[in-house]
Amino acid sequence: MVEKYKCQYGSGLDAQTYLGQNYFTVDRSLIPDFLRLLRDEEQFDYCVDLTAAHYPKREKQFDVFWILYSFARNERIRVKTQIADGESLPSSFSIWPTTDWLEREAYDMFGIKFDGHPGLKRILLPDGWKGHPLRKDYDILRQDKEWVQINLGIESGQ
Amino acid sequence: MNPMLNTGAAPVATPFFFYLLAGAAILSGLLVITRRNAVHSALALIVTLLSVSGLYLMLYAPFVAGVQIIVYAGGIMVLFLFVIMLVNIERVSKERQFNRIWPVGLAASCALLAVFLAAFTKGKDLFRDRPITLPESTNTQQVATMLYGEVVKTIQYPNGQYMLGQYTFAFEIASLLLLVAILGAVIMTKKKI
Amino acid sequence: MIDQKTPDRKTSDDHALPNAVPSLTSNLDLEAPDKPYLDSNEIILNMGPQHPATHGVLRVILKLDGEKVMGTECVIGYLHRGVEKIAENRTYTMFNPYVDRMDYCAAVSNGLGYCEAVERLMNVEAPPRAQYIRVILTELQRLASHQLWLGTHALDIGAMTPLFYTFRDREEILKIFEKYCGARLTTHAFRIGGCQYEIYPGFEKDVKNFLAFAPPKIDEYETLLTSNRIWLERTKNVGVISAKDAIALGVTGPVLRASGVKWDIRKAVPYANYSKFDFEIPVGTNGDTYDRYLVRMAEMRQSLRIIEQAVNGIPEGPIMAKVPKLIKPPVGEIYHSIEAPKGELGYFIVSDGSTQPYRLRVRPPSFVNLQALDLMVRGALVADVVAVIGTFDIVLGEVDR
Amino acid sequence: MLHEFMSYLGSNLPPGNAGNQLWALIYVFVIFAGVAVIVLCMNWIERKALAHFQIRLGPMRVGPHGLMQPFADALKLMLKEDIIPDEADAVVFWVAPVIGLLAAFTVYIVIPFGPSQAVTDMNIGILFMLGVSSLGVLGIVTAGWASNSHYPLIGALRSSAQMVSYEVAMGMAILSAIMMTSMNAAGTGTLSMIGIVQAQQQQGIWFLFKFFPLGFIAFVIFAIAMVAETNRSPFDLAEAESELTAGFHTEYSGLRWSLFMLGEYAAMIAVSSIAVTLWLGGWMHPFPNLLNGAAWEFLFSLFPGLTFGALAAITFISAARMPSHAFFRIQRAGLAIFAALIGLVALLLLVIAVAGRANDASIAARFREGIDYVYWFMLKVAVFMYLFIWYRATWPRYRFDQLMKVGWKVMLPISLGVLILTAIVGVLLP
Repeated sequence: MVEKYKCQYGSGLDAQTYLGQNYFTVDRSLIPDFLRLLRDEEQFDYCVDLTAAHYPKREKQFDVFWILYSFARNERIRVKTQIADGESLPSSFSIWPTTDWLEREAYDMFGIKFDGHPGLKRILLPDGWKGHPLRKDYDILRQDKEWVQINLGIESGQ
Repeated sequence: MNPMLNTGAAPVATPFFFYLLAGAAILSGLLVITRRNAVHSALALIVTLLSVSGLYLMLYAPFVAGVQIIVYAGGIMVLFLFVIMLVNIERVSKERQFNRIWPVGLAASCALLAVFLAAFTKGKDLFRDRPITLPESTNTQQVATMLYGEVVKTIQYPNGQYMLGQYTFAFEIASLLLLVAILGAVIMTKKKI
Repeated sequence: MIDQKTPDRKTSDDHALPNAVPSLTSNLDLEAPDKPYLDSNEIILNMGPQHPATHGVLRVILKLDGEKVMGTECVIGYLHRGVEKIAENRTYTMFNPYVDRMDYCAAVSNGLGYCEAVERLMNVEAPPRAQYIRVILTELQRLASHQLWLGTHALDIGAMTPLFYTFRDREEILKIFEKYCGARLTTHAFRIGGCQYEIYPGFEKDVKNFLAFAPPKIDEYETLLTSNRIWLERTKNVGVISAKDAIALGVTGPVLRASGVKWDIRKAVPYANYSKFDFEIPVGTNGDTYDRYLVRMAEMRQSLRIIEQAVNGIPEGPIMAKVPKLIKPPVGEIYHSIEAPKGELGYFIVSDGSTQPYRLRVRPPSFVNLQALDLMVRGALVADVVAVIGTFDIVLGEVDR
Repeated sequence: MLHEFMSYLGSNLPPGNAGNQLWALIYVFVIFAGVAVIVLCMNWIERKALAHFQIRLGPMRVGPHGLMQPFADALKLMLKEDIIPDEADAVVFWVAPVIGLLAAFTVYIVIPFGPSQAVTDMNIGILFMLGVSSLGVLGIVTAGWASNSHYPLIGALRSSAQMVSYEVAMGMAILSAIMMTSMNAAGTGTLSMIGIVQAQQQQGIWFLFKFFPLGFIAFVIFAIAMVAETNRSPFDLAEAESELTAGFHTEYSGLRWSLFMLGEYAAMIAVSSIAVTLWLGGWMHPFPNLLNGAAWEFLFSLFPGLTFGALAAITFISAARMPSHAFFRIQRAGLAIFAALIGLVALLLLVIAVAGRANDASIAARFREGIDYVYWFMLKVAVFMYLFIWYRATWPRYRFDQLMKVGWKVMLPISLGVLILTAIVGVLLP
């Protein structure tokens, strides 16, 4: 399977294994097509999780992960791609509807935009909140003071 | 009928209760047509209906009173309230209370008043077998005695043969009127059918 | 505005998925006032965040036509504590108690998932004795969680009495927890590399007593509910979700199994030596609320089976693997998931080789399952919303993290 | 005044029919106070019984075994802040609980606790009861509307639809019982509450067993419909806690809320009384046609005293079984005094039973008779009240559409069928 895709996509795709867990590192440009291919051709019909990690020192700051599972093959894989800050990703909502909230959470926590998502807005934090807390440059004690003062009527939420 | 009912029934139908109920009926009737809030009107209408049923009770017509409560106050008014509750009260209360064709309404009410007056003045001729002269005592038991005959104990209730015999036409006309009212209500609420 | 058409709630195989699944992030126009009732009969009903049936601080905004649900929107995050952010600022050991606070109704399961994830990242394995203790406690926790679910779910549907019955019996489990680690709810029972505490003397006897005590009690719940006419009417064909829909929406746990998918991580990707135990995966057929109820009831009995096998076979040996005092996993990333009482509970850990996780992601079952609410209640009545929220067995601490 | 007071004592008519306004007022006060007290007791019993169904203890702190709990609750509710929401319609909000309460209490003037133990006997008694109790829904509807909030509105809509629907089946069931009253030589039935019981007396059978199983089915339908009418579990959709927080009284608090509760319990007692009157022989003791000799009369007249005696004994045992800790000293004393009071009542009742055993026109005999009637009536009502609690502990709640389905598609056809069959059998059998 890996060979097949490698031939098809060439350098945009890399397959690795760590601690017995397989993952693909793919280029951002392949994202919707490759994921759709995984679902349709390889029966990865269940998107377990979608998440991201922030590396502020890199040029492409974000790693975005899709954790996929195939009921038919009883196999779990990860798809990983890198994007820069401000860059957007195509939404995988049309591939796995479950990514609806997961993408919203990634947007909420990292500020990653997903094109084609039916309603990309904050999910865990209040709508008017400023900042994306899971970025590394967002300190753990930081808060949107303005929002807290206006909406909660207190000086600080800490 | 329970035989013990009419033995020695005391005069509970005193003028005090009559005026109380009549006054309540008139007052709440006025409230019905003057309140802008439809729910208040409906509640006032319930008070009117209950007072009228109290008047029936004083006339020794408990069955009519019971039916009045069950059908009107308990059934129809609940449905009224049910509908009114769903109407947007704010919008309704901002609208003008009287519509443009009030002269027609005035004419109709004048005509109704004329009918009542005619019935009142010519009533002696129309209902000859039951002359209505106000008795000196306003005790309704005595009124009932005068209306129905000598002894209250032997009241023969007209078992609806008047309504379905002599007055069938009037009865059917009234039901036609209700039908028109229902259709009108449907058309007014459903703007597009 | 959300799609007015209510989707066909019947399950069919040619149901083209996932495109047929409506937009879940519905955009109810909340600022607009209610329309004049006589024209549309639509009202927006705000259920929660303080509402007896939303199991915490879930807020569901319902768009109703009379009593019929035209659409829903979940507003979550009232209990958001930034667990993932906290993880990045704590060492692996320090973060362990925090996971108990996510699904506070199944703290032991959360701890098991986290400890195993870190163990896999460090490439160590807990010794067999610790594995057995872990299995016993986790299965007891599953039982307790299901009991809590049953009580509250029944209360949502209007049956008060099962709540007290289940809490009475859950108490016995909590007593065992308390004796084992001193805590009842947020237990912090396991450590990375094994268990901190040796089982107390009489632990096996307590567990065996419980094994004799529990089955008649489960029968008792079933007497109250399983063939209760009103219960049947309230749960059958309510909140139906087909297997295809469930998979597309990422629904896991008893909700998925009730739709007929025989999938349990304990069997599919065994962890914590579950492969040594003999048990069955109960599945439903219709994917309705009643099947989910039956599946959970059967799971309770299966849990008892596992506990029985485990408690009779606790091997001798150490309870802690050789783990350094300061846990410093090598650079790398790991995804490990377990079958929590609510569904697949996954931990995705990115390590940069330091003592603190570089990124720790929790894949909460309740959060993902809750997405299916909209699909399951469209076209149903208000009372069904309550039943369906209850049937998910959500814990808001886990949804909001 | 005194003459009016004394003159009624020899009468065997309800004061309303005897035209004695003084005694009518006395009866009204006694009944209303009695209902209020029973509601307080019901509050305690419901909490205790429900608790024991649910393996709890229920109230235990306020007074021995929580006996003072209802009083504490009442006090709390009276002192609690009475909130009227800003957006509410203040007048209607104020009127709504009063309507509900009035509707629930007005029906008591025709409830026959005995052949003369009623305020009055209307010849349309049962119709009056139906009509007035159907007014109770007005209180709920207006409360829901006046709160100007979505939950109460939906609750009010639900309960009004529910009550209107179940009234139909209820009316049909009642009709079939009323039809049975006409199975006599004259062929004339009655709507009077006292007349209905007397008809059962004359025919020598409770209507529950008349034309078995027709009477029984009608009774069951009524028993179901009356739970729906009073908005009790499993038909408590109007105040479905888990769905509508508290339904139509979500916005109510304090005294106004307690008026709703008072109204609800009063309505429960009222509908139970209808069921007892129509099907369970009202004030009659069991098997009045078989066990009717003087000896039996005496035996049955001992029952009230014995019941209270048993209650006193239970209370004494509870007092004795209290833990012997200093903390319980006052409670034990209180419970013992309470037991002694009940015992005194029991003694009084027994004395009256013995003194009035001669079936003559003496005051004692009349007293004995009256106590008998009221006792048997209340005992039967109490069974229903217990059933209400039992239902609540056992069943989940119906959904709205299912409730409507049961009402219109199951109960109404069955009750109509029973009505028609009763008519046919009544014509064929006599």
